[in-house]
Amino acid sequence: MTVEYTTNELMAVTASRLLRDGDNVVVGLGLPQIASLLAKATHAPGLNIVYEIGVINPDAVEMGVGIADPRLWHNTEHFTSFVGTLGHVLQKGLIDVGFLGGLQVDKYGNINSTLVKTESGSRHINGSGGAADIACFARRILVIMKHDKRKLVENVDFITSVGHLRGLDTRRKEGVPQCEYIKIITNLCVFGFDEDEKVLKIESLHPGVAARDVLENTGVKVHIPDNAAKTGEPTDEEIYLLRNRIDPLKMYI
Amino acid sequence: MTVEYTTNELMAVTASRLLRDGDNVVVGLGLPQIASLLAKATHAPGLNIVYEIGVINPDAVEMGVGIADPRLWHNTEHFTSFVGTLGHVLQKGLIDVGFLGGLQVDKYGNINSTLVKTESGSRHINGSGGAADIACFARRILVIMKHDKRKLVENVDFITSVGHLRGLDTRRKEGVPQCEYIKIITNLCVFGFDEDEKVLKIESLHPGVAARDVLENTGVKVHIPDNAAKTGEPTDEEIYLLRNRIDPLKMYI
Amino acid sequence: MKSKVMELSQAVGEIPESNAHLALGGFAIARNPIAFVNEIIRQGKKELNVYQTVAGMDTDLLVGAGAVKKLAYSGGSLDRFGRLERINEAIDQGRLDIREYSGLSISLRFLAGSMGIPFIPTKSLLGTDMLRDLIRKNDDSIKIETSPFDGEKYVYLKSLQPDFAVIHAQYADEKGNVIIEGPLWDVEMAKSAKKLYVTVEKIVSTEFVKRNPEKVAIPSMYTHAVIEVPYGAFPTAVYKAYDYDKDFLANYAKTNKNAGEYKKFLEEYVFGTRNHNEFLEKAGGLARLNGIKADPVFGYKA
Amino acid sequence: MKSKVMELSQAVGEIPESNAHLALGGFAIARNPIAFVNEIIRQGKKELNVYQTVAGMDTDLLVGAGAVKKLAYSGGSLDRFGRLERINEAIDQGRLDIREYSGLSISLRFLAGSMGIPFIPTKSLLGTDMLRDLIRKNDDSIKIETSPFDGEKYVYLKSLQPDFAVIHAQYADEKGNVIIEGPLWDVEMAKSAKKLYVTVEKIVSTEFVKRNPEKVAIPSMYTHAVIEVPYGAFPTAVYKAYDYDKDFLANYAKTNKNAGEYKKFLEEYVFGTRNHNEFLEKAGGLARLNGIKADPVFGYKA
Repeated sequence: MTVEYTTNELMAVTASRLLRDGDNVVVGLGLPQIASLLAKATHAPGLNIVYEIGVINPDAVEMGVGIADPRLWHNTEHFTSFVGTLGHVLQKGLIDVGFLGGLQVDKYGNINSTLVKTESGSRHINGSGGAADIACFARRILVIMKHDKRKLVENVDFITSVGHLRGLDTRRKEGVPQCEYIKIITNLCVFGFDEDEKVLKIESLHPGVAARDVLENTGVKVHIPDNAAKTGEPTDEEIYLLRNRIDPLKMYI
Repeated sequence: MTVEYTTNELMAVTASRLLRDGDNVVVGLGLPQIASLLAKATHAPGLNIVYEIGVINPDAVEMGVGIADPRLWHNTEHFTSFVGTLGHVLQKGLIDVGFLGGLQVDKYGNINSTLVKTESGSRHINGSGGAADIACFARRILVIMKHDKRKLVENVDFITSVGHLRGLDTRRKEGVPQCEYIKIITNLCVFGFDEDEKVLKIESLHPGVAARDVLENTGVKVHIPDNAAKTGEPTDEEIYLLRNRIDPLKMYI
Repeated sequence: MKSKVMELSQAVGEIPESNAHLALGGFAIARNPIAFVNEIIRQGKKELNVYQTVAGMDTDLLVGAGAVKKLAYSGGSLDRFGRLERINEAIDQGRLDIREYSGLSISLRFLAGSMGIPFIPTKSLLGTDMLRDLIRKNDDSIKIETSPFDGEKYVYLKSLQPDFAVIHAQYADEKGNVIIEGPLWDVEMAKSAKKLYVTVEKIVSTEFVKRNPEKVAIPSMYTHAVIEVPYGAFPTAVYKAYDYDKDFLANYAKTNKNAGEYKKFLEEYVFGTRNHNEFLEKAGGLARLNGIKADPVFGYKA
Repeated sequence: MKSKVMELSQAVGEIPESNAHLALGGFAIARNPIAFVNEIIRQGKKELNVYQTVAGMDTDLLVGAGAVKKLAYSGGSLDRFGRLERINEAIDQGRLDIREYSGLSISLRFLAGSMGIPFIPTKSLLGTDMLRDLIRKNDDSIKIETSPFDGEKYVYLKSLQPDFAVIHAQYADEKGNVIIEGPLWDVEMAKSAKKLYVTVEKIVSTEFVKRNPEKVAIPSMYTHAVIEVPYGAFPTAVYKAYDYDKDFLANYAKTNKNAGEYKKFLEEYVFGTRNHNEFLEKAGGLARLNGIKADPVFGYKA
């Protein structure tokens, strides 16, 4: 790596490398989309990208402001309905990777994208959309979020999307289909979940990030060993593609 | 009526007049299709014709050999699936009239299109296709069939399509949705069903047909009052349309 | 043949003054039936029960106007322009009987309704707080059951057939065959209703329909009324017709944060106009609309 | 990118020698996967469990060849050409484990399979002798239950996800996006399978697919293999490509009435040819095929 890169670029690259050729992914706008397009332009040309609104494998030439933005639908392979994407493709188990974001994530990987509790009550934000369903049915879950003490918490205020629920095998016991893994990519590190207890654990620290940075910004107790792995750095090619082909207007990177 | 007409023409006209403008009908090939096209060309221009294979409101210019014949699909308004026609339009209750035929019909209007019993066992014929479903969900059922002692029987050998089941309110008790009526149009007469007991009764005799003709050719005991109504005769216009516009090659009339 | 064409005011007039069950077809900033919703507000309908997969400006307007008693949906937004703050505030203040689903689970309720079946079993919602809340509210759309086939736990979702559904589409013919360009998120919802109202950019001939049977998303038998309202989704986007109006949306997203500002918006744009054309004039008229015209290749303002 | 393109013999080779669960896409005389079925017979697959909404020549051939152990379907025919007498005779003689449904009920089993849900409740089948027979055979796809919502009696139909499904279509790209012209009776079936094989008249570019997104009936993720077999449905019809061959069908409908005649047909046309091109040559080759070419306006031989 010879050029400088931004944290968003690193996050996009990290997510991109977790995608495999032939994967079917459900994405939303922003870094998930950027990561998917980068994977498609590099090691995963056969990636299938699904937008829950009913669009499969478009070739957008402009970034949009959300999945309801027609910019995202250009040159698509297939138009279908919400039931067609989430009720058929996803629910049948054909989605390998689901990207999610959220207001809060807890130590079991449960996600809240609905409301936050305040002293005076609660404040409703956006609601689930397809997020709960993606968390339920996708085989691998990638959460992309800003690292913040108030966002990475012991227990989310509201479970919009089920992660490992209360750890151990509580997810299975609740009747929720099993997933292969959940990973959280923040601006400081990558988290995974402990094999047995299903609680948050560090997978890798981003280059230049100290264990202390993570501990201070995480609202959950997490153990970071001295020999914690380092997140791989972007290659020149990845950065070139991000800046020149995928997000030239730098809307998300 | 000044011109002569065939029995098939009379049957087509009789069925046609039972269709109302705006009705949604599920039809198969032959007289049902002819009757529907005649209704559309006369008093029911807003008739919607559904073929279970997934075709809605085509304008065929040639008769076909079955609903799988592309001749029937020409200039259609909508292509859908078998689930789209029978699972959505029909099952939601949007079909006003279902046309059916069959090997046998019994005194409760149950239809057998699957097998006939013989001395040596049974002989399998065609099976149900969508017929059972049409009988289940359509509001009005029109059965078109040849009048024959062995075809109009006490009890069918096999209930493919439920009529009034065992009469009275047995259909409802079995959980089958209620229909408004079932009528049977043969080459001799029109049958309906008794309001309470739901057994076969004469509605009208075709012109020139004597009560005896019906009694001798019906395998069910049926009362024919002396003042039995007469089936209305075709008009010149109806015959003209049938012969010149609807079935000019006389494939079915 | 009976034409299904209606005037907008007449169509909205068919909705009872109070307590109607109404499903809406907008999704964030795309194909929101804005003209229809504004007319509902003008005609002063009250105590609406609204159903929607992913809400947009349409339902935010209705809730803000105080027309909605109960809302069943899976959330929504104005995409990056902002949030549905009239809805959010009504929820926070307990003024709305809110029933939250995941996007799939409420869509499956529409699907069951469109098929005339009593319910659909799914794993969707299991373990979520949406499910806990629905159960806590004794919502009758939900049962937790064990499938008699695999012995697994499922949510049985009750079929939903709203009295009325409203979508905005590109085209329909007088018979009610609806052509939709682009994604079809709202099709099951549209087909689930007892009466489907479709506002369209243009009423087309059945000949045009027959030239494009693959684009007919809803065949005529589902449609109760077709209403021609050009720019009927403004300021949201109609693929291949016009783009969303980003300035109008950005302004709305500022306005809807504050009850007072929203009220002024409503007075000016909805109560201050007698119909959708006046609404469009107020918004800037032809000059503004020409500025968002879709490029024929891209389907948005390229 | 991994291409899903396969040779026919290789694709059929993936099906186990015995006891495979296979759904077929033909409907009477339209889009029967004849090339695929003939190759199954040539490769000597046995004890097949076949699932189909409305059967055509495809399944009649397979049953006649003694390859089928169990058949779940709703009946079928060769339309006015005749009946599926190989199937009928096998049923009459008790040589086939037959499970008869109505067309809708077996389609709903495919729909549930395509959606990954455990079952679908329906009124379809109630009161019929198909239902009585399925219950008598302890068929595990059927339960009579009372809906917990409306207290009414329903048939719960178990989801069906056959190991393999085979359909014939006009076009697909190498990724497996399938374009179907005309009615789409087989789409839920195709999407229900664990592995979907699509034989097509022509493999097309993804650019072509993107020019016709509304004609994509099955997006690529459902498709396991794409096999180019021009005239792969002969003698049945492929809308906009070629008509059914009425002489061939009329002759088959005579042949299949008699076990001996059918055997001769099989020896000559299936075992006597090594592949589909040889089958087509045997049937009359180019001259015959030119005679059934579809008119571009009508989609059949006008």
